[in-house]
Amino acid sequence: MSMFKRSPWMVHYDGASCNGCDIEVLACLTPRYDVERFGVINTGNPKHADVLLITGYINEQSQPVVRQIYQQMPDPKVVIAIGICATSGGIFSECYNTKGGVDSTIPVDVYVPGCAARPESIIDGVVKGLAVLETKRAAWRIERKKRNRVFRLPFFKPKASPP
Amino acid sequence: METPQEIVTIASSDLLAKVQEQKDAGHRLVQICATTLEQLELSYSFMGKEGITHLRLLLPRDQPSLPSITDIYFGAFAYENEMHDLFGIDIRDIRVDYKGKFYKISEPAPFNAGCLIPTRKQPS
Amino acid sequence: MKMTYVALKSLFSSPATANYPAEPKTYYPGTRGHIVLEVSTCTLCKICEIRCPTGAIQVDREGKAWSIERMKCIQCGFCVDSCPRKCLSNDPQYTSPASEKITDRLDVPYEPPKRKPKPETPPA
Amino acid sequence: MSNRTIIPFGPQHPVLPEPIHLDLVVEDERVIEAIPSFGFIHRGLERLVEKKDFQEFTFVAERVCGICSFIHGMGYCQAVERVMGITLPPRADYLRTFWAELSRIHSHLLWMGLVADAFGFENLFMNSWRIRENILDIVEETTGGRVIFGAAKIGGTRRDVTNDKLKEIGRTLKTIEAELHAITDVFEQDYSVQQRLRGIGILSREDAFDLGAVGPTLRGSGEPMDARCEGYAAYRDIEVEPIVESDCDSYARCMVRIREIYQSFDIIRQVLCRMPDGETEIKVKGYPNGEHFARLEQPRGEVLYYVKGNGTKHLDRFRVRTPTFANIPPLLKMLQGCDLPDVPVIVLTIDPCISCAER
Repeated sequence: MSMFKRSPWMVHYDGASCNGCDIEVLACLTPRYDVERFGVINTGNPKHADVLLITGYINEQSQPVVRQIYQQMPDPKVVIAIGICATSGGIFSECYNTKGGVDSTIPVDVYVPGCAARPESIIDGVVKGLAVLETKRAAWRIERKKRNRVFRLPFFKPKASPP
Repeated sequence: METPQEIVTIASSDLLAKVQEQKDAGHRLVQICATTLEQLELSYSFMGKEGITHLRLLLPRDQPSLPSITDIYFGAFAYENEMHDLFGIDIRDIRVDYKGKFYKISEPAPFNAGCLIPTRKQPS
Repeated sequence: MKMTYVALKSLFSSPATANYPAEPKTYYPGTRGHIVLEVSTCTLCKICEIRCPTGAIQVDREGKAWSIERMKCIQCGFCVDSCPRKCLSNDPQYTSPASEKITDRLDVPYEPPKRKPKPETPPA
Repeated sequence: MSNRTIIPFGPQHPVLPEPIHLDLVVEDERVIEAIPSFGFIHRGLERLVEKKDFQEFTFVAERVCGICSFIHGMGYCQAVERVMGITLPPRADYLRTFWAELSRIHSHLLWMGLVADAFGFENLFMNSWRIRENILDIVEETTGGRVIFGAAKIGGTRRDVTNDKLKEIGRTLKTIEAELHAITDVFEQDYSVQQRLRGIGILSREDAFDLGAVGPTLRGSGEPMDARCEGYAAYRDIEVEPIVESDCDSYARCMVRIREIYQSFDIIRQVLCRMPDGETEIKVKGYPNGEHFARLEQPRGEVLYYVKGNGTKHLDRFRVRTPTFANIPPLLKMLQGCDLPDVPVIVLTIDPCISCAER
């Protein structure tokens, strides 16, 4: 059952929504859908997580919270917006307290449609998100190598030059 | 059997006395609700064994103000803070007063100031 | 101790887990997955556009096209219920996740019936 | 020497499924006072009546909450139907009752799982949710949605279920009920469950009544009050006895919910037996003009819908007083004087649904 190369850990944030998608994300962890068989762990700590799952839209109150969670997550990271509210605001897009979908605050990599998003669709979304994570990771590795080369040069310099 | 409901119209000045009457009769507070019309229409609902009584009172939309009933019914603080935040009703002496921080929303009094209801089109 | 019985029972019964991505899920015929348009019977009457609670459906009469924003549709099926020609239906398969917001645009070959030219009234 | 500290609890907390924030004033390990704060998921959907017409608004009403969505939709429709003077065909009433009770079972199973998780009984959590999936299968088969049923509409129901299917569902429910006994026996008899729940979060009968508690929170304190006795939908033919426990603690509230699951199975059985034939919807003409307060019993307690129409297709006011909102003052009462480690369990025993409360 090796669907993924690594075990992605995810952090879940519930924005403003009806909770339906929130419950479905939780249902993904329970026996019928059991995403833990792929090594997916729902962690509470953003610093441990590779994937950020957001259900529900963003409002004034949750905007700084979401931004903070996103900044706390280590690179490379993937954001998955689950449900119609998270992608576009859905039926609540005309409410006075709505800022819009998750993409109004942070960049989103995968949109999972559905009201409420079905567990199968959430699993599909996570699979898709991990493909994005893999490409991001490759790009990030090249970036890091470049950065390390620049960083190490002055360190080796005194050794090379004779006193 | 369906509980009978009745709506009693009262003046906003004798609110506390009427609420105290309900408390003495052993009724419980069910809800407080406001509606934006030409004026603000408030309904205080109380339930006893005989049925539900809705005390109905009217307030002006401009700078509405009311005394708090939290001294009589402590559970009313949630409704009163809600009315303060959504309708901009200034409620005096709430026991647990959030001072407008109950719902942290982007616009003040969204149900009162920008409400479209009175300008709505009538059916042709 | 009571839990031991439950734990032992699950040890010897078949797994409760659906082997989802490996085995495709079969849906019930009535499941609301995504909206499908039968292009041949659509008359571009715009009723679905008016009824859609989220404004996901756009009907373009000039360009002869019907389009739906998949990432706005909440699968309520109100358009299906209100379509006068019954050309909309619910398909059990959900829209698959994507990296951008998909809009499906379908060309509708409907020709509006030509109005009969008014019979010229002979000048009196 | 005692020391007063304020501990912020939530909105993101490992045991809390939903964003509620509590400021706990603690003295050593004892909670003196708790002050909740909201606003994380306030949507202001009551004001959407300005933009959606009264028939479209059913879909908004269903999305007040994703757990008891059907009863929200049904309650809104019921209030509008009363304003417009519509009498439903009997089959629609019975189908609505059937779905309402299914949603009660799934909500209570969900809650059982969450509370088991809160006191650290992972196995029980998983097993409750495993059984819940079987209920959701029935829901999906009959309505087409898993959590948002989308089956209620003004003037009836949007779908019909064939009588053969209903018979089959009756048989499936019987096996689910037998399976459920193994789980609820654990709640009733297991030593560790009792240790974690007994004598915690005491809410006396007087306090519960005065502070306006509703649902299992009220009935767990010995007050027999159940809005289903109002006799809406099919409850006018079906006798509903309010389930009451008199211990006033977390365990009593837990037992009320467990006994309500079996009561719901019983009601569904009666509904299936008596299901009348005929139409499931009637045509709605005109616009609502007038006002009505409708009371319904949700899994979390009594919910109150207020609808005021003005004769146009847009309503003047839609207001929903959700059970969690009414249960917040009693929750504060329960938290006073409890130990800090008990806070998550006590918060969960009112079955908080914050998206309901904030709307």
